[in-house]
Amino acid sequence: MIRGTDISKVLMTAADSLIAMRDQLNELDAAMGDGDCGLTAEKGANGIKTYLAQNPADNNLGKWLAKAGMAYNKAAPSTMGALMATALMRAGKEVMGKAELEDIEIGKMLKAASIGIQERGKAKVGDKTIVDALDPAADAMLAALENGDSLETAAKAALLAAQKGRDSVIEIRSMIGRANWVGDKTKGKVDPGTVLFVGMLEHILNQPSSQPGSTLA
Amino acid sequence: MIRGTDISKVLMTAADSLIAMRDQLNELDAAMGDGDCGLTAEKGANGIKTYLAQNPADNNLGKWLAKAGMAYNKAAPSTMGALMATALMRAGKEVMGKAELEDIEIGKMLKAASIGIQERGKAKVGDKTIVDALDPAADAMLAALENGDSLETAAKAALLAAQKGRDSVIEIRSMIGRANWVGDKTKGKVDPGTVLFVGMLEHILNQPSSQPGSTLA
Amino acid sequence: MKKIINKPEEFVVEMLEGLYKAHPDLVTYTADDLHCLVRSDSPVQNKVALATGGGSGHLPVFLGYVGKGMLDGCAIGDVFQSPSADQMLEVTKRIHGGKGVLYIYGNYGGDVMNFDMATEMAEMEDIEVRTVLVKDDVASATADRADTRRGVAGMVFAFKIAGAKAELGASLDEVEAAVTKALNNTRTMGVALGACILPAVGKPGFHVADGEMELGMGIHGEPGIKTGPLATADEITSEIVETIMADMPLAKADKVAVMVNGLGATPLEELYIMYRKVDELLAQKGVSIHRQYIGEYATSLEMPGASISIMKLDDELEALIDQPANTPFFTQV
Amino acid sequence: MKKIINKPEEFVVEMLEGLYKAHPDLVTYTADDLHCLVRSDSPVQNKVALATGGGSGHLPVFLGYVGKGMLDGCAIGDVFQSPSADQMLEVTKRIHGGKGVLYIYGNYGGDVMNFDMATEMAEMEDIEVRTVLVKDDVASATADRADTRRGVAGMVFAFKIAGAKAELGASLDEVEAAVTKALNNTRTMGVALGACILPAVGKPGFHVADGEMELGMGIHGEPGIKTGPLATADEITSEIVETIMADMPLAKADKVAVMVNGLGATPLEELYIMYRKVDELLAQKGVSIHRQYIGEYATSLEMPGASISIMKLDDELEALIDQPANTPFFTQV
Ligand SMILES: Nc1ncnc2c1ncn2[C@@H]1O[C@H](COP(=O)(O)OP(=O)(O)O)[C@@H](O)[C@H]1O
Ligand SMILES: Nc1ncnc2c1ncn2[C@@H]1O[C@H](COP(=O)(O)OP(=O)(O)O)[C@@H](O)[C@H]1O
Ligand SMILES: [Mg+2]
Ligand SMILES: [Mg+2]
Ligand SMILES: [Mg+2]
Ligand SMILES: [Mg+2]
Repeated sequence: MIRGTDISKVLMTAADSLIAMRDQLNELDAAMGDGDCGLTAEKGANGIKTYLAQNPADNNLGKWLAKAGMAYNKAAPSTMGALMATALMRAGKEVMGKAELEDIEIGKMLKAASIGIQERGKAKVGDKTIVDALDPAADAMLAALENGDSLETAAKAALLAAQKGRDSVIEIRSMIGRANWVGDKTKGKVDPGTVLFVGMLEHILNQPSSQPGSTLA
Repeated sequence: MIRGTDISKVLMTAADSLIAMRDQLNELDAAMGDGDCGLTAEKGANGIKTYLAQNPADNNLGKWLAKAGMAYNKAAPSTMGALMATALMRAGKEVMGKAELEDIEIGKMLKAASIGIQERGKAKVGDKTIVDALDPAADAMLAALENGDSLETAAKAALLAAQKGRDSVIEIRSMIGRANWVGDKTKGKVDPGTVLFVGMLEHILNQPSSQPGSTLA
Repeated sequence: MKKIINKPEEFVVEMLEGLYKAHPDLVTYTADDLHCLVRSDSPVQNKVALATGGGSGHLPVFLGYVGKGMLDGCAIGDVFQSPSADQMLEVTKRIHGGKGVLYIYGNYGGDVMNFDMATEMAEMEDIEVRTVLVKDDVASATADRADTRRGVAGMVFAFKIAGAKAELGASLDEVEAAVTKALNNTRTMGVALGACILPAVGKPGFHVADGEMELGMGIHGEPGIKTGPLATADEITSEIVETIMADMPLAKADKVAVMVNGLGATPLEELYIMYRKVDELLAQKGVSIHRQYIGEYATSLEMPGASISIMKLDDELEALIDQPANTPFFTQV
Repeated sequence: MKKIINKPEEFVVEMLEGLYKAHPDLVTYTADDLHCLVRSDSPVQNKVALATGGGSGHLPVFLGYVGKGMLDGCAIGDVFQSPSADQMLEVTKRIHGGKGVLYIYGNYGGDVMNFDMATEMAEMEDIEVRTVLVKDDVASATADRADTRRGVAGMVFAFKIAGAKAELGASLDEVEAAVTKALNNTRTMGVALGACILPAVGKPGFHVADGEMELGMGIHGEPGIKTGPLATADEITSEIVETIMADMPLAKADKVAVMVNGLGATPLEELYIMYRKVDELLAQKGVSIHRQYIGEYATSLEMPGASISIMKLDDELEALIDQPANTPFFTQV
């Protein structure tokens, strides 16, 4: 059984990883966006850390997660903030009213987050956004958990899928957001959103950071 | 007897000297004004050259000179342009209706120009302007001519007085115009207007150019 | 950094404090949040309420157009950052006068997502909300992908048309239709000659080399369609007007409204030099300029550069653009 | 050079061509000379006519204030150069409506001398001409030499007061008295953070080092009273307001009009940050701001910097500053 304190700890770790990736994300975003992806990630992370510190997980994990999402959005309302807020709200919706969770519910939450982000941002897989790392990760995790694998094994499968997803869109053109306006010059460049998601997962799972492009033949 | 063609030639030479002094005047003005003294002198000089080319001196030298002044003002309306226009108009007033001039009238014209400039610009001797070169020059010339000296001798006396006047105000503070706003920092700097007048006289009299400060002990 | 500021992180809040002190008769804020700006007399009952929002650093855009004959409220973000969905919701609740709320704002991801979240929340409170996105920047995408274009200075035309229509008592449907038509008829393109400095960063986030220009650059420094040596005012103006007319053909006897907009550091004198050429080019085509706006209407802090917007008018748009308006930054009599 | 221009020597003429094309209903020119700008409906009969003039590069100053409720005509010089006496005379002749002409302009040598020549010529044509010189820049000379001070943004207050008074039918004596009082009650001081680029020169004619500021610098780059490291908005504002109040004491219950004016490149946001502090400082003294103007009213091409003007009001000035006005660059309802 997974408890609120476990989730709170994971979210804290995730937030710390965003802060640690600040400069890297800014740099990637400067090459194909407006260079603020790290700044807004840091702001959002600090917002959620404050929320977590002030709000220990209560017996309704769903509502508690949705409010965490709003805290992230308030602190960093731009693209990534709206996406993160939506992700947390949709994940929360999956477990509304519950105080403890089964492993499988983690997989369902991740997939709900991915669908939420796609609905909110209107990006599909292949548009070269965070979705390209997140959605395959969610699918891999859910499949592994449905297969009876442990949470850790499933999470590692998710990470591998996320890394592959990140790398699979490096060569294509961004189709959405600011990067879309940069157009063909985005070909060959790494999408900061995918790096953000992979890096977060790596940090949570205590894995070494991988280089973008490392899974490519 | 001095004829219109003589005066026209002198004015042409004077205009050429202004054009030749452009950079020097700009530089001096940059140190204590807005750096355009040479530019406006050049503009005015070109204006008067065009006027002289299109308007040979007629039988009313007074009116012809006044119109030359207006041409200078139209071409370069700023401070020096207004002063030059006034000088030419006042000089013209001295000889209104005449076609030929006596030597003494040249002295009277120069003094009238000086008084005109002082009335127009409200600068007195000692305020550190062109007046400090022009007014003593006019006085010296008039005195020499009244004394029966030749025009050339009188003009050389005028030049000497102008050089001394220019140098006498180097160490004092500008009291008028843009240089006034620069304040005490103008002490020790050469006023571009005095250089302009001395340089013009030197050129007309075919004398070597003197260094500002050269007459000082 | 050539900036007159205090702490960079207080930039937006202090700007807003100055604004509320300067114009208490015209604007105020709601929900105890300076970022939620509304008309002082809001809600205006029985009028469609109009809201916008977006990042700071573009004055008079966005908040400067809140006032009689224009908008009712504006959610204000940090410099070049979207405001939050919460803030948009608060503005929406405060300005709603019973005839629905129309959101009009630029097509930027963060803004769209936050406004969409605000829309969902507002609907839960039984407020009908519609959205019209401004996508007037022809340089930001080719015609086949026009839907992904950015919103720039043309949004001021949208505010003006929507504001006038709402002021005349139109329904939400009618206001939405008028502003949609206005935007279908509006194209903008800009040129940047240099960058701007974000207060929090203290140095330019992008560069335009000295002696170079970037045609079609976005107001946050998004890349344009062409980088090259700085051309003359006439060449720049011709290229912009031609690009606009290739995307939105204009014919003899058409009437238009024109905006020549300074991005921040470009002197008004230069905008008039550009306008001179716009007038000449349109006259050559037999197109007449019914009304023109020349000045700073949508800026990027101290960016040197300008944009030209053209809105094709029909009888309805012509009548609406001529209506009076009065906001802290825009007065038309 | 980050400028959108064609030939530098055509800068002023092309700007004027754009202007006359944009505002034919409001302004036109006389004597076949674009530099002689007058109200389209001039001469206005039985009204004191108001003229100004000066160099270009300061839009909206000078010509931008010609219109109903403000001025009748303006002689326009080259960039930062006086127009000629001839041009001033032509404007004077065209706007004279039978009640005399008042010249209101900044205290710069070239302008003064040319306007004085124009006055002499106008008098020969039996037009009564008076002059009021604007000398509002406290930083340009100490109080004992106040008569040599420069005219800067405070001149807009003079235009507004004179325009309103003349519009109400006052005599030449009365208009002269009102604007003289307004100027006795007006002080301005500015700060420059950098230089501007003259089109004909192509590079700055003076320098303010990066990270430095020049307090009290004139609008053509005339030196100020203090060069030093760039201070915060609050520090700059405090120093300016204190310098003004040392020269023109303000007491509890005084009412003032305030102008926070951008010199060209400084974003509007920063002007509001300054205004916030002006409001706070005056409130501390019990002084109330009756009306405020925040924006670009008197510029120096693309100079980064700002100025603050304060005009102390009595009942007459308060009523006059509130009168409506409508010019191509200034609309007050
Ligand atoms: N519509 C969208 N849907 C999903 N993800 C998106 C979308 N737009 C942008 N992103 C992601 O957001 C990242 C940029 O985030 P950030 O820099 O915070 O946003 P902004 O574009 O507002 O500056 C991109 O790298 C991309 O992965
Ligand atoms: N009021 C005045 N009376 C006489 N001469 C003056 C006056 N003001 C300035 N000058 C002269 O004009 C010179 C500057 O000329 P110029 O640069 O053309 O004028 P501006 O001050 O308009 O830039 C000064 O060096 C000084 O000799
Ligand atoms: Mg961003
Ligand atoms: Mg970004
Ligand atoms: Mg000058
Ligand atoms: Mg000079």
